[in-house]
Amino acid sequence: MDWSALQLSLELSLWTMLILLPLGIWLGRLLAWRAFPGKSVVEALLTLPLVLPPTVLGFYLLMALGNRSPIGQAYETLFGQQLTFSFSGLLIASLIFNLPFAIQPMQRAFEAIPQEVREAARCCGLSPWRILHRIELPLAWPGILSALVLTFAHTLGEFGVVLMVGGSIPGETRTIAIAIYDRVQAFDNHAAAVMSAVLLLISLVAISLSYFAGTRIHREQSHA
Amino acid sequence: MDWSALQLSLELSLWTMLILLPLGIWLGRLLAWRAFPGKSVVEALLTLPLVLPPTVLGFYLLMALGNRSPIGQAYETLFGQQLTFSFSGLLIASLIFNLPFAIQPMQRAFEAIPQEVREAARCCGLSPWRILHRIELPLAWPGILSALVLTFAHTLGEFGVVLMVGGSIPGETRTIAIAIYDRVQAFDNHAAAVMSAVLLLISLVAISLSYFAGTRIHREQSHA
Amino acid sequence: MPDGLHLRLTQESPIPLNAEIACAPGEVLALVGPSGSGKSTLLRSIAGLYSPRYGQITCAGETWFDSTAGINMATAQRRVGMVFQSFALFPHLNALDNVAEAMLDLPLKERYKRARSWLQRVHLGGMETRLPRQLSGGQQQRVAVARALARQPRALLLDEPFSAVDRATREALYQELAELREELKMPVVLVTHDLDEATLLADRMSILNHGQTLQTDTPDRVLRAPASAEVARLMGMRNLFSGRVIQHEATHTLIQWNEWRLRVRLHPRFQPGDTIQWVMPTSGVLLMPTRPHEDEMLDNPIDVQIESMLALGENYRITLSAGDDRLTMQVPRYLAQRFSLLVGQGLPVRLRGETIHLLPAES
Amino acid sequence: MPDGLHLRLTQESPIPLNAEIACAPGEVLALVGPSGSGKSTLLRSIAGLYSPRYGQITCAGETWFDSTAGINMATAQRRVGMVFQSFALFPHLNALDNVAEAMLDLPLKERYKRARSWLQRVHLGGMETRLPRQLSGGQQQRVAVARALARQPRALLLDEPFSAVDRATREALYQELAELREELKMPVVLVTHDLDEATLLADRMSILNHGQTLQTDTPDRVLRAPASAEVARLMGMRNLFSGRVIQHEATHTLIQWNEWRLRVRLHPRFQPGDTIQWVMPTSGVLLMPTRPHEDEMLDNPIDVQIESMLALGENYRITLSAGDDRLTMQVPRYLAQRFSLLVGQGLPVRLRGETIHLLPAES
Amino acid sequence: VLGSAPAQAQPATIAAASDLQFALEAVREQYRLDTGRQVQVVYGSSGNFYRQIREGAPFQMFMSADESYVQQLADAGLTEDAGTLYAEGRIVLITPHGSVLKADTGLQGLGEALDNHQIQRFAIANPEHAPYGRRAEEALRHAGLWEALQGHLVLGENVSQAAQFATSGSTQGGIIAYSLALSPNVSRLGDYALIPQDWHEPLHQRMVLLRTAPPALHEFYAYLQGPRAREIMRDFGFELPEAR
Ligand SMILES: Nc1ncnc2c1ncn2[C@@H]1O[C@H](COP(=O)(O)OP(=O)(O)OP(=O)(O)O)[C@@H](O)[C@H]1O
Ligand SMILES: Nc1ncnc2c1ncn2[C@@H]1O[C@H](COP(=O)(O)OP(=O)(O)OP(=O)(O)O)[C@@H](O)[C@H]1O
Ligand SMILES: [Mg+2]
Ligand SMILES: [Mg+2]
Repeated sequence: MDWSALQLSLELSLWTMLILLPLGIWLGRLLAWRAFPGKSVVEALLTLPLVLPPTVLGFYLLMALGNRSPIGQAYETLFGQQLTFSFSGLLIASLIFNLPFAIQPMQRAFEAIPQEVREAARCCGLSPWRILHRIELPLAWPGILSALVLTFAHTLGEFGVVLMVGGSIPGETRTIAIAIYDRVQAFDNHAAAVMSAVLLLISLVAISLSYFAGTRIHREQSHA
Repeated sequence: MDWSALQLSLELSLWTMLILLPLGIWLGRLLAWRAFPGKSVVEALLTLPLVLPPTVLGFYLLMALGNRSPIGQAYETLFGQQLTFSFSGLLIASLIFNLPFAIQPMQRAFEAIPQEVREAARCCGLSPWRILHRIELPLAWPGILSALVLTFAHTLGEFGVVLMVGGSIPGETRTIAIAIYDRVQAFDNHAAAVMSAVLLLISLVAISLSYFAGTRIHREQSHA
Repeated sequence: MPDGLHLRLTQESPIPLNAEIACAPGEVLALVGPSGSGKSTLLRSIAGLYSPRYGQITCAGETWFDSTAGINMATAQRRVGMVFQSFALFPHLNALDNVAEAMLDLPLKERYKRARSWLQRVHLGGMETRLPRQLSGGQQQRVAVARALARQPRALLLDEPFSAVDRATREALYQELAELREELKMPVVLVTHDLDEATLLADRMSILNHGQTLQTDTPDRVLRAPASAEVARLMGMRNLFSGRVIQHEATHTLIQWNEWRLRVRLHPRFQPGDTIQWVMPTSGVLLMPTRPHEDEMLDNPIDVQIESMLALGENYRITLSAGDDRLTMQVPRYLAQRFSLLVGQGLPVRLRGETIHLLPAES
Repeated sequence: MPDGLHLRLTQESPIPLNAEIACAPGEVLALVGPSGSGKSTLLRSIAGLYSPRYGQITCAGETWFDSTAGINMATAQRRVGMVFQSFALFPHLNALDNVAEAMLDLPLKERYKRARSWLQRVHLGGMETRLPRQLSGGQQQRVAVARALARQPRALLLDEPFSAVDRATREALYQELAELREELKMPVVLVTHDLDEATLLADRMSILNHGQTLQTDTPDRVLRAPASAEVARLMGMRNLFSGRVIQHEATHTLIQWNEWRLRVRLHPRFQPGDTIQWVMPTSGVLLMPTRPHEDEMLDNPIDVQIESMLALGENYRITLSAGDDRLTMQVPRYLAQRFSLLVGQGLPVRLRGETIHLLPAES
Repeated sequence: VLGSAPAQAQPATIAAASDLQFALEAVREQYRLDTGRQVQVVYGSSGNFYRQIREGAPFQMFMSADESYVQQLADAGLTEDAGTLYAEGRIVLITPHGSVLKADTGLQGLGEALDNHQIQRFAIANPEHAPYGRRAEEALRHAGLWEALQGHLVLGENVSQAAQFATSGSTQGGIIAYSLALSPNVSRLGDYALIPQDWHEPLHQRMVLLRTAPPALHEFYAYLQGPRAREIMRDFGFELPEAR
């Protein structure tokens, strides 16, 4: 069992969730309540990272973020290290290919909040910030939870983009998905099965617990 | 441009959506309104296809559906042809790895339907079937649309599972994702870029249109 | 098995219920009770949307619910028309479709024709294509009423169906309801807080408190002779006082109240000396100066003082201090002006003993 | 700039508005009008939840909305307390939290202490931890009322705040509102369909129809002297008829109605010969046999026939056929019994000319 | 362009073609026993490594299954020299247990099975981009079976995947790397027969040190060309070029 790869994957998942959470909430709300021309196109654009094969997306990201790209060079000047083949690069890739899962469920969840409830919140004098965390987030919670869980699971499992952008460097960019893939490629079915089982089990427990706790939190919100 | 691969991908996407639509509606409603012990675990289980790297999932599916497996043998006896390396096998794999996207958004959408509205429908004497297609589906429509769009996009882009179960047989199991991947691997960046662009464009148009039409249908439902 | 709607339900929790109601075909039963007394829960039980722990519900000879026999007919089979307290319109369907949806057994054209005519009947002509969110509260409520009526139901369940509608429209709807009731001969259970509405529309009235049906009778009798002090209070009867029975005469009973002896209608069930409570409608208190009438032999003249005067529509609600108690009367504005009634002034009034009803003292 | 709340809004569509209201601090203004007349829309405009095309809204000297100056203050800044017609409770917060949420400017402990006391005041003690969906309709409405009041708002906007509450509780809430209004000295705009409620609670009353304010005056004056036949009809005044002015005397005006000449209070603004409409409250029609009084010189005895009798709480609503018109009167049950009133019988009544109000004929 | 300093904290890493994964692991182990030092190896597709190295991937040595990538990197000036040819790959026909097809060096069995319509699926790596796939195509063409196999071929992304296909039981056989077929995990699953070396272009495996290579890697680079490593490589099914 490659624990460091598992740890890396979990870290990557957590960071991805952590960053996509505010981003998804912001974009989800925007898309839920604003009507603007071309909204459908924006929504469609946000789905596109799913359309390209991951390795190909990874290839293009490698080009876009690599040493020779403006982004890569700017990053290197700023932080003194290269963006691709590093955890940061992995994270950026992970954010991009998880966008579709994060935004859509959150957008739907915000759309489902009755207008009157938001109006009542404004009439109660709640600040936009308070409305967000006290009214909107709890009400949109199931959708947000879905988004987070999908993001979590998908980040654990994704390897095409990660392999291309990260380069499978042990301890730094070699995720558990790549490790399992390698074992399968090496016909080491036993090790692959063990790793898969551990990964599935951990995911199952983590996701079950978050759904379980999630609905409980949601239900018992009010006793805060 | 490999048009036959594109056509195959579109067919695969359509079939996947077509089958996941009723399945997702059925499972989504079940999960939305039934409470049973271990529900969180079931929800988590439905997310697991995302957790394994696609190629690894594909490998296990190849084992599970192959000629030596009971499923594969049963299929062969029934239909006189083998399941793996065929469109049917591809479709089954596609259904499995798309489950998480299909079920979750639909479940959330059904959860958001106010209980009273469903009660009113029963009081109006609507049959369960009529309640479904006249009340629940239109109200859950945005979530269902999300699910379908994510499934569509993801099926177009997925290639790990598809390659493993399908074997990249031109005209039969070689999807556009595999074709683009192959072009990239063969350093034919130009062809890859053209194909990617075409795929992205088609997806963009298709998804934009379905969001656009989807919200309109939703809005104008009542003039039917 | 009897005709009409019969219900008997009991449970301890979460919502306490101990209710029994019956409603004949063509009858309107008003369900009256304070907020939270379980009125909506009863209607929901009848509709099959709520299943209490114990009890039976039958309608037109069919058993809809029987906890002992394990029967619980599906809502759709019960064929009830229900107006929800919160309307519960289909948010994505326009007014016309909302109503048409309740008539699926009719052919399409007929359905929409009737739906249109139903909307007319609830004064919503021209609003056919509006979605619920484009309608005002009262308009939504009327769509809900039209939807419930349109179904030609076997039982009509109305949960405060006119609460958001203005007076004039409401009267028109009363008319529709009255006609429909003649036409369809179904039991109608009407939840309302408006006693005028109850007396106007209902043949009988059931008083509910904490899930328990306390009294069921014609509105007139409930108002004249409430079964208990609790019912009297629930009916908003302000003139509820303690007293003692002195003796029974041939035509009346004599009771002691503060310093007064009141002649009240004969209540032989109480013994002289019994402590009782008595209750009287505000209309039982009259200003003194009218010509004596043969039916006024039970009138009890007493002297009281005006404590407060409250304008209330075309009347004044006048609170009078009578000994330690507070008596309430209702006086038309013109009479109040004619007699120049003023707060603080002494006033001779008559208590109409005929309207005085004796009740057992509360334990 | 004046104190209190001032509003003047106009637009053509989608919701026609042509309204002007003013409400002083501590004043209760009742907004009365038929369903769909735009009452909720006006409240929503005041709260900043709806922005009409043209107009101004000012409160306590602050401009909240001005279409010409492009001012549109955010709802949260306007500090209004609002009871929504559909309650709009926060579905995931319990009753206590719902109320506490409106008092964020207070420290946590104080907030919950007050929220608890507010729930007590609306008779919901013990329901603190219930979620909205675990409350009955009336209980939810009271949480909404508590939430609006708790805010110590600069303007209180109540959209039929008592519609789902029973009589007894409602009276208690009236009391709370009256006290609060003394305490806080804020303008209160109250939408209601209940004229009794309006007269009881409101200092002035604004009649709205199709988005247009038709008359604003004390409830008493609106009822006695509606500005137009439209207002009279909206007030549910059934006795609205056509007539002609014959002449003005020193103390009264003489009008012709069907075969009768009626003495009515002086209306010098009409010319003899003018066709007019006249209106009279149902309490203006009296049974004949009472002793003549000095103020009865304007009484007009006429002979009519009883067409129908409708029980209505403690009264009968009696429709009388008078020539081609239908006259409505309200008679207490005991009087109806005393005079053995029966449908079809002839009846001498008096029309109190003092209560008769003349209106220009409708074009 | 010199590799920047801060990235050097990590151990030296070799990017190696997947077909080396058994042989090279054995060499690494021997190296560790012999010298007490370790190197880190990442296995993958040579094409991807090429691309990643062009984009600045932190690999210090590249062992390619296709020497053209090494040449291109050398042309781009990213390597120390033109590299060394260290092995040559062989391909085998592999048939899973229970297959109608028997593994034979001359591929006659495959021809007969094709004639008898007994071949449903036959696995090779994708000739478009996988070196072993290209060689498999050449061999099949040489045997005159290529046309007949059209419609039956399933294409692996790389040779490992082709081997998975070939041994899964869902195909009647396939052509894969000899080095893979020799590994116990694969040989368990079927029978194989070497395909004559002259039926296809040689599979030159070339390795090269990148400019960023630390001294430690130079040592390993040399070790790979030494006798012990060469012996191991040969045991794992590689033909070896003449020793320098
Ligand atoms: N889910 C629940 N759990 C516990 N108690 C509930 C639940 N739902 C309702 N109740 C309680 O049951 C009682 C009866 O509610 P119901 O809605 O039947 O009252 P109601 O008579 O219709 O009142 P209203 O006139 O205010 O609508 C109320 O006291 C309410 O608080
Ligand atoms: N979104 C909308 N689009 C068009 N018309 C609307 C919309 N919302 C409301 N209306 C119309 O505006 C009018 C005023 O609505 P409003 O809710 O203010 O009425 P209201 O006086 O509060 O009525 P009620 O007493 O029934 O609540 C109604 O006729 C309604 O149909
Ligand atoms: Mg209720
Ligand atoms: Mg309204």
